[in-house]
Amino acid sequence: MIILNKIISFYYREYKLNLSGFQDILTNIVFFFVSIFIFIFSIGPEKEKISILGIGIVWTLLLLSSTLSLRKFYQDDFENGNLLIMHLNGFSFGSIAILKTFSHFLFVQIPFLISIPIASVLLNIANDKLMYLFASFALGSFILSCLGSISSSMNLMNQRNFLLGSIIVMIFSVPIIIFSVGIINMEENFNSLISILFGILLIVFAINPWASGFCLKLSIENN
Amino acid sequence: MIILNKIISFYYREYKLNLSGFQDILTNIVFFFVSIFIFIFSIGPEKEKISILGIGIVWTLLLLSSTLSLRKFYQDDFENGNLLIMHLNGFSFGSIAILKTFSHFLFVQIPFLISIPIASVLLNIANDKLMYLFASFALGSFILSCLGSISSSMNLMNQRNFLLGSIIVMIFSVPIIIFSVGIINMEENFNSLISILFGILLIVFAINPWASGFCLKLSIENN
Amino acid sequence: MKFLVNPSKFNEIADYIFKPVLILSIILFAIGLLFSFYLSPDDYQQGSTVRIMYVHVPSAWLALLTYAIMTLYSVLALAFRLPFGFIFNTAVAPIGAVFTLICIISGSLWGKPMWGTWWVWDARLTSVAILFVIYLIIIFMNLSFENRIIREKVVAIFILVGSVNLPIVKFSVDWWNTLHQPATISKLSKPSIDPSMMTPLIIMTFAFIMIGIAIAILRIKTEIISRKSYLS
Amino acid sequence: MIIVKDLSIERSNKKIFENVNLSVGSGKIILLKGKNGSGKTTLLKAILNLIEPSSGAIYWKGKLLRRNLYDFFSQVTFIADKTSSLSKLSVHENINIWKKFFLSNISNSQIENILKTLKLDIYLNQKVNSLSLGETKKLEFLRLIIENKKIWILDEPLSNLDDESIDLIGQTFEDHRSKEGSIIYSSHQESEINVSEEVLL
Amino acid sequence: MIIVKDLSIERSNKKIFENVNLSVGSGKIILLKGKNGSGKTTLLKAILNLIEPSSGAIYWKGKLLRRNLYDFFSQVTFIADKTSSLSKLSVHENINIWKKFFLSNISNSQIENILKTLKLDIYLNQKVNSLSLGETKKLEFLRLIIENKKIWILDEPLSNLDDESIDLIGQTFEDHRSKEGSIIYSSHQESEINVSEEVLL
Ligand code: HEM
Ligand SMILES: Nc1ncnc2c1ncn2[C@@H]1O[C@H](COP(=O)(O)OP(=O)(O)OP(=O)(O)O)[C@@H](O)[C@H]1O
Ligand SMILES: Nc1ncnc2c1ncn2[C@@H]1O[C@H](COP(=O)(O)OP(=O)(O)OP(=O)(O)O)[C@@H](O)[C@H]1O
Ligand SMILES: [Mg+2]
Ligand SMILES: [Mg+2]
Repeated sequence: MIILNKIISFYYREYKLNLSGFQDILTNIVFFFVSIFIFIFSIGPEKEKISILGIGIVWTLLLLSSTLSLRKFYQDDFENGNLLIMHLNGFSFGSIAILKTFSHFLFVQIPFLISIPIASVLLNIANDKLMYLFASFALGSFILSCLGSISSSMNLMNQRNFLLGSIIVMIFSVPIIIFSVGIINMEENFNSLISILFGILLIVFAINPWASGFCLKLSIENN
Repeated sequence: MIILNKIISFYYREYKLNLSGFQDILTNIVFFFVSIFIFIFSIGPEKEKISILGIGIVWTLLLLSSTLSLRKFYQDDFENGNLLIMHLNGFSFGSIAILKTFSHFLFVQIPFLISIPIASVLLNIANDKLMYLFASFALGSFILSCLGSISSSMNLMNQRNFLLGSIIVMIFSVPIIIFSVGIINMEENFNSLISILFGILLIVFAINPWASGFCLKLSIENN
Repeated sequence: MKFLVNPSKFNEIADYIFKPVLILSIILFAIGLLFSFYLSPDDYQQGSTVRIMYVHVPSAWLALLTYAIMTLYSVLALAFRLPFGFIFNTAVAPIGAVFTLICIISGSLWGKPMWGTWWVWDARLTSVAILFVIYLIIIFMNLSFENRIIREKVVAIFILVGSVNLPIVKFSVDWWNTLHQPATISKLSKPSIDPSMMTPLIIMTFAFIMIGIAIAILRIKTEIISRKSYLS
Repeated sequence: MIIVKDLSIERSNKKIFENVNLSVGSGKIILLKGKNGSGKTTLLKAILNLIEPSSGAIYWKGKLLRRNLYDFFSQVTFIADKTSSLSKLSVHENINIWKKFFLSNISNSQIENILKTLKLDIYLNQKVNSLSLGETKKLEFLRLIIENKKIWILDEPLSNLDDESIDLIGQTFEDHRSKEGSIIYSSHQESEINVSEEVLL
Repeated sequence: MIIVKDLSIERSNKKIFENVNLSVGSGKIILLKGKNGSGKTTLLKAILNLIEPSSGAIYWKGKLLRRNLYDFFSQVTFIADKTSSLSKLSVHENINIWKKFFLSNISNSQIENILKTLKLDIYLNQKVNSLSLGETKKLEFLRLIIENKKIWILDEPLSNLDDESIDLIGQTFEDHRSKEGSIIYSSHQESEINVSEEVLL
C-alpha cells in the first residue's frame, strides 16, 4: 500500500509540474498541427495525394515532437536537485526511470494520441486505417518514451551537446517507424507486425530502468 | 570602434556558449539530415512522393529547429544572471534582443541554410526550385528568429497571461510559412510573394527590439 | 598476436611496421592509379565512368570492414575487459567515417551518369547513409562526453547495437530488388567480372587497406599516449 | 546509528580527504567545519551513498550502509547547499507538492504555525523566484518539518540568514535533539547552536 | 558620486522600505545590513535602475541616474547573490570568456596571481559545476578584477566563504578603497572589514 501511495505521490508531483508547464504540452500540439498545415500547403489541396502521405506525416511529426520534449525529461529535476530528493525519498534510480517514462508517455504522448483523430480528418486518413494508426502509435510512442528516457539520462552527463541525444533516439527509432508505418499500409500483416513492435517494446522497456538508472546515478554522483 | 569591439565580444561569448566547438554545428546538420531520413522512411522511398513533400519537409524542420532552440534563446542566460551582466556591460535590452536574434540566426539557422543544397539532392528537389527555396528560406528563417526572440522573452515572465506567448507566435509563423512554401510552388508570383515576405521581415524586425526588450526588462526587474 | 590487444606490445610492433606500411601504401597507390586510369579498359556499357569503381568499391569494403573490426573490439573490450578495445574504437571511428564518406561521394558521382540522379532511396544507399550517421554519432559521443570511463562503455554498446546495420548494408541488394549493383566481385563462387578490371581493383583495395592501417597506427598511438597522461 | 570509518575519498585521482571517522548517534548534533574545498559537501554526499569512497566504509545500524540503503533513506532528510523549491510555483503550491510527495501527515495548522514563526506566512501566494534569498532558504527548512524524519543532513543551512532566523533554526535543532533526532550539518559561520561534536575537515 | 534620496520601493503594492538615504563617495565602503526580506537586494537593484522606485530618486554625478545610465554602467561591476559563471565550462574557459566579453586589458600573469591567492589555480581545468560552493563564489570575484571598474556593487559576497577567504576579500576591498574605488555590499555576517558606513534597512 505504501508503494502505491508513493507512486501516486510521484505522479501528483509530475502532474503539478507538467500542468504549470501546460504551455509546453500545448506548444507540442500546436507544433503538430502547424506542421500538418505546412505539409498540406506544400502538397497542394488534392485529396488523394494528402491521404497517401497522411500516415507517414503523422508518424514523423510525432517522433519529432517527442524529441522536442526530451530536454524536460530529466534536465530540470536534475538541475534543481529534485531528482536527488526523489531518490532519497525511496525511489531507486531505476524506478525513477520507469515512473518518469510513464509520466512522459502520459503528459507528452497521450495528448498526441488524443489529437490523432483531428489530424486524421485534416489529412484525409480513412476511418478504417485510424484504428491501425492508433494501435501502432500507442505501442510506438511508448517505445519512443523509453528511448527518450535512455538518451536524455545519457545527456545529463554529456551536457554539452543536447541534440546528440535526439539524434540517437531518431536513429534507434528508424526500425520502429518502418514497422509502424508498415502496419498501417499492409493491413494483412497487421498481427505479425504488431507483435514485432510489441517485442521491441518489451526489450526497450526492460533495458530502460538499467540503462537510465545507471546514467542517472553517475550524473548525480558527479554533480 | 568601442561599439564594434563590444559587438564582437558579444558574439565571441555566444560562439563559445552555443558551440563548444565546431562539432556542435555539425551536430545540428546531422540532426537535420537524420530527420530527413525519418521523413523518408515514413513516407516510403518513391521519388515522386518525396519530391512533392520535399519543400514541406525542409520548412517543418526549420520550424522545429527554431522551436527546439527557443529555450536556449534567453532562458539560460536569464537564469544564471548573464542577461543582467550583459545589460550592465552597456547593452540596452533592445540591443541585446537584436544581437541575440542575429546570433540565433547565425548559429541555428545558417547551418540549415548551408545544408539545403545537399538536402535537396536527397529530397529530389528540382534544381530550378532550389534558388527559390534559398531565397524564401533566408528571409523566412530570419523572421522565425525574430518571432522566437519575442516569444521566448515573453516566456521569461512566466505570468499566467503570457502563457500563450509561444503559441501565439507559432500561429503567427503559419502565414509566413505558407507564403514561403507558396513562393516555391507558384513561381510566377515569385517577386510579389518575396516582397510580401520581405515586408513581414521588416515589420517583425522593427518590432523585435521593442517587444523583446520590454519583456526582458520586465522579467529582470521581477526576478 | 598479443600486439592486437595489448597497448605496450602494440606500440613496439607499430614502431617497426609503420614506415614499411606507409611506403607500401604509397607504392600501391601509384600502381593502382596507373592501372585504373591507363591499363584497364573502358566498360562496354558504362564507358570510362567505370573507373570510379576502383575508388568506390574498395572504400565501401573498408567502410564495412572497419565497422566489423570495431564490433569485434567492442566485444573484446566489454566481455573480456580488454581496454585496448576502447582505445582502438576511439581511434579508428573517424577513419571508418571517412571511408564511408568516400564511398557515398564516389557512388553519387557514379550514380549521376548511370541512374540519372545523385541519390535514390534504395535499401543499400539508405543503409550506407545510416552507417555514416552511426559513425558520426560515435565520433560525437567520443568528443562530448566528459567521463571517459562511462563514455567508452556507452560507445562500445552503441557500436554493438549499430552493427545490426552491417548485414543490411551487405545483403540489402540480395534481399530487396534494388537499383544498386548486386555482388559481382565478392560473390563466393566465381566472380563475374573481367580480370582486366579485377587487377586494379585488388591493387587499389590493398592500397586503401595500407593507408587505413598507417593512419590507424598513428591515431592509436596518440590515443594511448593521451590516456597515459590522463592516468598519471 | 551512522558510523563513518576511515573514510577516504578521491575524485579524478585527487585526494579530497583521508581517514575521516565520525559517528552520529541519536540526540546528537554534529557540525562539520573546514575551509572551502575541504570536502564537507563531499562527505555529506558520501553518507548519502552518492559518492563511492576510495577506502573506508559507512555503516548504518551496524550493517554496511550500501546494503541497507532504503531503510536509511526512509529516516533521512537532506537539504543541499542549493534550494530545491520550484521557483516558478508559489510558496503555497510548493508546500502542497511537498506534502503530497512525502505523504506527510503534518496538519495544516502546524505548517501555518511554522510559516508564522519563520515569517513566511505573508508570502504564501508569492512565486518562489520573487522571494529574497534568505526567505527561499527558510522555505527549504519546511521540508524538515514536512518530511518528519529522524536524521537531518544539512549542507550550509545557516548561510544567507539573519541572526534572528539562525536562532530559530537553533531552536528547531534543539527540539529535534530532544526528540532523539540527530543532525549533521556543515557551516562556516559561528553561531550559538549547541553542538555535540565538531569535526574539522 | 551615487546619491540615493528618500527612496521608497513598493512591490505588488507592498512597501518594502521607505525613505532610504545613502551616498556613495569615492574611497567609501558601505555595508547594507538588515533582516531577511528587509530589501537589501532590492535596494542594490534599484541603484542599478532595475527597479522603479515608488518615490525618491537616485543621482549619479549630480544628474538623475536614469538619464545617465550607460555612463554609470561603464563604471560599475555587480555581483549578484547567485553566481554567474557557466557551470558547464571549465574555470579557464569562463575566465577567457569574461576577458573577451569585458574587453579586459588585465594581463594573464595578473590573473594567475589572483587565482593563486584565491587558491583556485589548481582548478583551472575543472568544470565549474564540480567546484565546491565556496570555490564558485571565489571564482566570481575574479570578475571584479577582470572588469576593473571603479564601483563595486556586491550582494552577500561573504556568505559560504571560510574565514581565510573573507580576510582575502577584505584586503581586496582595502586595495580598492585605496585606489579611490567605492564599494557597496550587503551582508549578514560579522567580519573584520573596515567599513565607512553601515546602513540598516
Ligand atoms: C551513393 C551511392 C552508392 C553507395 C552508398 C554505394 C554503396 C556500396 C557499397 C556499400 C558497396 C559494397 C557492398 C559489398 O561489399 O557487397 C558497393 C559495391 C558496389 N557498388 Fe556501390 N554504392 C553507390 C552507388 C553505386 C553506383 C552508382 C554503382 C554503379 C552503377 C555502384 C556499383 C557498385 C559495384 C559494382 C559494387 C561492387 C559490388 C560487389 O561485387 O560486391 N555503386 N556500393
Ligand atoms: N568531480 C570532481 N573532480 C575533481 N574534483 C572535484 C570533483 N568534485 C569536487 N571536487 C573537488 O573536491 C573538493 C571538495 O568539494 P566540496 O564541495 O566537498 O567542498 P566543501 O567543503 O563543501 O567546500 P565549500 O565550503 O566551499 O562548500 C573541491 O576542491 C572540489 O573542487
Ligand atoms: N515581485 C515581488 N512581489 C512582491 N514582493 C516581492 C517581489 N520581489 C521581492 N519581494 C519581496 O521584497 C522583500 C525584499 O526582498 P530582498 O530580496 O530585497 O530582501 P533582502 O534584504 O535581500 O533579503 P535577504 O537577506 O534574504 O537576501 C522580500 O520580502 C520579498 O519577498
Ligand atoms: Mg560545500
Ligand atoms: Mg538579498
